[in-house]
Amino acid sequence: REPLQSLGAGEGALSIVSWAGYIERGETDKNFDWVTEFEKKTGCMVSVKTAATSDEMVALMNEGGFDLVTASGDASLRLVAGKRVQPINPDLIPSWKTIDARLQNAPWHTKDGVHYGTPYVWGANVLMYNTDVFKGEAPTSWKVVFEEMHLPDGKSNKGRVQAYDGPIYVADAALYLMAHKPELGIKDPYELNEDQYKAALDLLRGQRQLVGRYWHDAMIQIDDFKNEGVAASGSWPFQVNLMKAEGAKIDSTFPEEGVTGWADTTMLHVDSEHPNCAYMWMEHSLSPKVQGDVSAWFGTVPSVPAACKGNALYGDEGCKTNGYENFDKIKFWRTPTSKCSQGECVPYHRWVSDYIGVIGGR
Amino acid sequence: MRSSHSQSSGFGLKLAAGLGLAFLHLPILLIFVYAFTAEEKSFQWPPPGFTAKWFAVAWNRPDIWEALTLSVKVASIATAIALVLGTLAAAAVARTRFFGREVVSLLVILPIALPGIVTGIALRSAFSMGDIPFSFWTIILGHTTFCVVVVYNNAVARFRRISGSLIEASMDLGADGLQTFRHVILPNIATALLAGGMLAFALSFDEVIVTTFTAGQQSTLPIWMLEELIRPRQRPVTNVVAMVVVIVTFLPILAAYYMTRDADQIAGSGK
Amino acid sequence: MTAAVSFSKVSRHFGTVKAVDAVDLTVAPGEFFAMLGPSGSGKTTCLRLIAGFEQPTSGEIDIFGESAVGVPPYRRNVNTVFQDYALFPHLNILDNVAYGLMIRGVGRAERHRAAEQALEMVKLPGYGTRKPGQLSGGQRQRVALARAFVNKPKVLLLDEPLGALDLKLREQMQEELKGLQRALGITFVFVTHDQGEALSMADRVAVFNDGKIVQTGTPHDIYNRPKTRFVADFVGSSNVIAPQAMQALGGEARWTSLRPEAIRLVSEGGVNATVRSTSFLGASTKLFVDTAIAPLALSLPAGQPAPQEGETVLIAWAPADLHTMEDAA
Amino acid sequence: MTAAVSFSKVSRHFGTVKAVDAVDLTVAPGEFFAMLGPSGSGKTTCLRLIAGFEQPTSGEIDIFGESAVGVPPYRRNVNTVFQDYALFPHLNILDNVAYGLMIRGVGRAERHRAAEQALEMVKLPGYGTRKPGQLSGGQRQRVALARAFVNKPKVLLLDEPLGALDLKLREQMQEELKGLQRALGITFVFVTHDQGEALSMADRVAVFNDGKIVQTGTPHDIYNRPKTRFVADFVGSSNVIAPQAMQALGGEARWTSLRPEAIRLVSEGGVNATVRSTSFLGASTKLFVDTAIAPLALSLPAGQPAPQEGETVLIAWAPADLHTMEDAA
Amino acid sequence: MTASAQTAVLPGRQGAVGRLSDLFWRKPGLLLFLMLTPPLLWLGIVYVGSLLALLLQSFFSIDEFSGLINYEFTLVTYGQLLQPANFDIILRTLLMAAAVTLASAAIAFPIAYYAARFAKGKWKAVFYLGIMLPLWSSYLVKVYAWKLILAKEGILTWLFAKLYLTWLLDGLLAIPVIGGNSLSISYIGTFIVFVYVWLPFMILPVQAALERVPGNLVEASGDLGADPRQTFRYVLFPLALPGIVAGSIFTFSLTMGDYIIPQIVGTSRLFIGQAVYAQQGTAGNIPLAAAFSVVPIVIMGLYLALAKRLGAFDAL
Ligand SMILES: Nc1ncnc2c1ncn2[C@@H]1O[C@H](COP(=O)(O)OP(=O)(O)OP(=O)(O)O)[C@@H](O)[C@H]1O
Ligand SMILES: Nc1ncnc2c1ncn2[C@@H]1O[C@H](COP(=O)(O)OP(=O)(O)OP(=O)(O)O)[C@@H](O)[C@H]1O
Ligand SMILES: [Mg+2]
Ligand SMILES: [Mg+2]
Repeated sequence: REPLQSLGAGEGALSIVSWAGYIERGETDKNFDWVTEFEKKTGCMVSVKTAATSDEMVALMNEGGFDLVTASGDASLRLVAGKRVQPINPDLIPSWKTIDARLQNAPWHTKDGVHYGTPYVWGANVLMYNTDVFKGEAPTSWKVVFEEMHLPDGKSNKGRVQAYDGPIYVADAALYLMAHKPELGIKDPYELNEDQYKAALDLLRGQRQLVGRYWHDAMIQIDDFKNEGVAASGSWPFQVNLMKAEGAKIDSTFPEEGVTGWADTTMLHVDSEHPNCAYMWMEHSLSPKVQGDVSAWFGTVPSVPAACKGNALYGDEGCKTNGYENFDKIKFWRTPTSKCSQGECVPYHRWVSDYIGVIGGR
Repeated sequence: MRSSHSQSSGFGLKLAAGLGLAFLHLPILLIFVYAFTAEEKSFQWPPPGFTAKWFAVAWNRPDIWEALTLSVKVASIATAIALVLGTLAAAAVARTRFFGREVVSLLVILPIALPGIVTGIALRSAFSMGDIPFSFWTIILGHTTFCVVVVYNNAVARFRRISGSLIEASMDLGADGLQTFRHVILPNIATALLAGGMLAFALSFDEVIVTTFTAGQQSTLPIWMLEELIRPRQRPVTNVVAMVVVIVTFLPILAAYYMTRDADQIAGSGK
Repeated sequence: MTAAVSFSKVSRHFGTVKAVDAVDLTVAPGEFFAMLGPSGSGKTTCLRLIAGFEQPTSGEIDIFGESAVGVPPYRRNVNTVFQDYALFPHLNILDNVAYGLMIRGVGRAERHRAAEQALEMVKLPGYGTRKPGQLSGGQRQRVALARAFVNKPKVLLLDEPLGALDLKLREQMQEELKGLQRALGITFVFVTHDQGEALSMADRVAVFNDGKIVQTGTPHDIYNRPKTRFVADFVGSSNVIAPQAMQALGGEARWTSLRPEAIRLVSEGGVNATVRSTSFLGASTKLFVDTAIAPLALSLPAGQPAPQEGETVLIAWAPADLHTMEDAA
Repeated sequence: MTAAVSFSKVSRHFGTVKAVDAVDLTVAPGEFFAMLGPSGSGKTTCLRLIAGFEQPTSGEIDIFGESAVGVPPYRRNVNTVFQDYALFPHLNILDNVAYGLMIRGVGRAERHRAAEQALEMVKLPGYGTRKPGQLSGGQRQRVALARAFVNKPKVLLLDEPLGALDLKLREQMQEELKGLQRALGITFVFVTHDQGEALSMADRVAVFNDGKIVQTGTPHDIYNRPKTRFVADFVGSSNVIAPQAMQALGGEARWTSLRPEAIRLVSEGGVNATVRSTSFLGASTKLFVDTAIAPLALSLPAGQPAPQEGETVLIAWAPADLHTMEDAA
Repeated sequence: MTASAQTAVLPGRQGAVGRLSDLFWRKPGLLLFLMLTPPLLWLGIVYVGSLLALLLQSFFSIDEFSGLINYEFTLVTYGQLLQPANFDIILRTLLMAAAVTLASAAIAFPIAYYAARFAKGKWKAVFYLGIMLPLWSSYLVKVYAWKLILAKEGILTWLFAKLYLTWLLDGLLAIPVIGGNSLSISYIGTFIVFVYVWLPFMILPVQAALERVPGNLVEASGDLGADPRQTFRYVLFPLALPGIVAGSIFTFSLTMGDYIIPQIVGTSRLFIGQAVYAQQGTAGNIPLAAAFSVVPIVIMGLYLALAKRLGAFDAL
């Protein structure tokens, strides 16, 4: 399918599949609203369907009926391969030039030189911890969530750490092994051969003994930190910011092993019924104001460097705190495929079923 | 039943029944308490403070009203259709013997005997196979399917209790089939239909599982609550809504109880 | 004059069960006609055929000369008082009684007036606002009656309307029913399994057995001149004497019936009998005696001293009380 | 000899309703004792007091000399045959009958043997594997009986056990019951509202009214020497003649009863009477006549020709048949 | 009284309605057919049709990478059900459903028994409301309330601490497998919430069954020498059994299909409902979801056959 060659009038409506908190119209906090203005400007009325995992996004897009999706790297290429999204024409998006150079040709939205969407925002899966338990001292390693040990408050970490309830978390284990078991030769946590994969699963099985409940959804994780005595977990800056704002004794850190992360792309459905509105939104989404506001709300890093300066909500320190400079340390989510630089790797569907098994105690 | 000494209950039974009822209600009390909590996003015990502001907040949130309206509409229409279908099936099964009676009663029970998620994905995959877009009517379709059974059960029990000679008596007195239905059958099953209808309404009004699969992008009240609880903006608002629903439905439930109870006594004494 | 109800060779079979089997029957207008017979003999089915709830398998039913074939119950000018009354539980007494009139489109005020009158007739004035559940059995029965005759049907069918009442109430209702029938002049067809009731109330009685009518006649006929052993035994409790026994007694060698109250104790010249048991019934005492030929039951009027069990007595009867019957059982 | 059951000043009040009111009562061992009375007169409540389902509000109940106060039903050696049988629908007939034995821990084989025997006794051998729903009313009644007496209780309580049966079956069951009682020698306490049943079956009868016992005595006593107007009227249907009327007839100025069957038609020298109505009852014909002093009912034996309605007749009775009563109603 | 109609056969109602009534009277089969058509169309065609459509899907497979369905007949998907991880899910769910059903029956019985046999007048209404109101209050909000009750720093912990019973709670949580770090993160917690949420669905049919037991059967049993406990064991319980079975149809099937409770209160180990939900909703693997849902269909099929034998349908 050929990308759109010229922009027409808006179709009056636009529906977007997005992560929670990515598309706000001021309902939660009046200050965070980047939809109302767009609707006023273009006449495209926006409806949003939130999804909790990348897999859910893929399922929703397969089902159809949406125009845009804010897909992370572990979903984007699947969408391209499944022909659920269409190439876009950057010429119709004036702000394309302002995008961070590191992201313009990122592999998770570019295939054979063709772009399948505009970068939205990116961020890292940080290590969130309870400052009381850690006595103000940030943990330096992911070890606190992977191996049984005594935390600084003198008690075991057993039952007091969490891990993400999504198969992509296998990559976090691989990342940890990359640092602690160099003999496995892991180069990329998303490209694992059988041995490397088995080692990662073993690590995760050990972790199962420590984890009471895996976190699936951001708010339940917040509840768990508040009510269940959880001391440390991989998390999103979103939860960290929210809890800090409520005055909880919570902070986050980038451990020495590095972190995984996500870089999200606004992608256009192959059967989009409102392509003109969609292009208008992509343009809108790249404005420094929107980029800064989203980043402030969710704790992400904007894809447009201009947003790092002068956004009232994000502040001038926002980019730094959220890891603008750590771009190279972040292993962005990608869908593992069997064809990889090592030759043969374990594909994603095995990650899915094996991770269910690990959580189930297998 | 006569009351006398051998009929009085033991202390153990009283205790067990009392504890059971308490078990049913403690969480509801908690819902009420947390409708007034000063916390906003997630709850802690004990609540740090109390406020009544959530009522005003809930009142002013248009999304609640939208979800509520949709839920009421869905539940009303689903109940109405279920009333018609359930009554027809019950009348056919209770009043006549025909080949396949068993099949009908099994069919009616099936949607509630199979887990909701099965019903949900079955309908969803049928919609997608038939290229039926999600709409108000797809929700209704799902809800009616499992509402029929409660109406059916209530109606069938009542039909069995209406003495067959009532219908003959009516015909004997000159009423033809439709007049008999209008003047004798309908008034006699009315309270059973009311009870069944209320239960059906309640089921539909609180249904998440099937709805998730048949609603597409629309949110009924429970779907709204699910979104709200998973990604809270103001969590006490969900408690306010839940509490108001309980309070608002209290009187109709009580009324239905007294109405159906009287009817049962009369129908029972018809010999 | 055309018959109120006439059956000609009417049968109603349910599968292999011949509930009513080739019955011929004529009920005269204004008559009080009773159907008597054991359980399952087809009485109710006959009534239901007249009312139109059942259709005959074969045969022809006429009501006042008009064929009833294919006429639904709601178009027959015939009303039924059901055994279980079948009052509408959701309507009050007045509306129950006025139901038939309402269906015919009679206005509210008028039909309520008529219903009030009917209630007065059954001695329940002022009960109109109660619900059926608040009445006693006898009262309900009377309401059912009022509900039926307020429509002035040409035939009123009553299916064991007194079955559920206790003795005192029953006797009282029997008199009231009889009085009403006389007053209204409606044809009554009355089903009962109680011979006393049939005999004391009816102008004519039909005795049913096994889907067939065994005998039709006045109460006197039925009681005193039973046509078959079945009737003799069922209506009252006759001594049925076999042909051989009759011969031994010097009579005709035929099945013969002898009513217990026709046997007397005599001091001489009678038949020798030993008392097996006695049963005090108040107004009379029943004696079961063994004779050389056959065991017999006899009924002694009150006041006469009853012999003891085991005693030997002499018994006698008038030859006129011996009644010979058809051979069929 | 200790009484099987004795009540001394026993009352059972429900709120303001005095269901049983200061009743004194003695039932002798092995006796067939009937309780007779109109609906609501407290018969069932009395039985329930004996069985232990009710506790007396005041007074003392002894069963074979032992006080029954505070003894729960399951520890009384008394069994009940319920009016509606109360068979356990989930158990088959054999297990129903064996229930009491099972509760006492009798082994399976033994209790089934005993139950089989009991079923034979009530003429239902081989019915053990059926469920109660598959039996007719009369059969169920017999199962209820077997279930009760298989436990060899000292007292068997029967609450209108024949109420639901039709006449023929009822007469047959009456004989069987009486036979069983003689064979087993158990004390029977039998509730009925049918005077015929009470008179013909019982050794002694207690007549209830309004929670009180009005008269206790043998059937003959009760029938022929009613103590009060209520008894005279309830047991059979006596003519009750008021004191003034008696005086006018030249008798003693007291309430007097006169049985209908004691009145004869005479050709001369009797009292003038006009026939109001007649009712053919088979074994007799009932005549309602008006006299100058009071309306009277009389019963003519069968065979005697009955006068027509409106005819004037002469009636007479023997002075010995006039029975004076207490003033109380 | 009104003038009596003179004919023995009255004219019927005029017009289409009257003719229709006559037609129905003459042809009851037609009426029956018309009555049955709408419900049978709805349930027989729409619902059963959908189930069959679902069944059909379970014979397809999915392209693992793109998530698109491969419309070719295969049994591969059923093979996946037998993988240890998936088999665990099925077993876990069945055990939980069975436990929940038994516990619901145990808790429901005294309530239903008291409500059916002893509660009178006002108390009867209280019981009725007490059972119906929880049905009317939002399922989701109740479940979230339980999360707070069961949390490590939640109400139960607080209550046990106040009562100096913390040792009891700790002991409970120390039980292997069903215990855990806190009630809300353990099978015990999931179990409690399941029981709570489905309890009214057990009480109602049991109460109805008990109400149908004639009072004099209880007296008859006492009369024959059975003390109250024996009466319960030999008379009441067997007669209430169809009601319990009817209730268990609900509790069993509802537990088997729920995916919300175990996610909110539990150990992250999946149940069938979650697996179906995850496979179809988040993973888009409709064939596997369909295969998974065949499991409850088969189980409930067997269950219903058994229930029917016990006469539970009439007790629903
Ligand atoms: N709808 C029916 N289907 C099958 N058999 C029937 C039906 N109605 C009646 N019967 C059978 O027909 C026979 C006659 O029944 P009917 O009710 O007329 O008897 P009955 O004389 O009224 O008896 P009862 O005194 O017991 O009321 C019985 O054997 C009965 O079982
Ligand atoms: N549990 C009760 N509560 C209140 N009143 C009762 C109760 N049981 C019986 N009564 C009343 O006590 C009186 C006597 O009742 P009982 O059942 O003993 O009469 P009965 O002689 O057996 O009458 P029937 O012949 O109608 O069975 C009646 O007025 C009845 O209404
Ligand atoms: Mg009959
Ligand atoms: Mg009684």
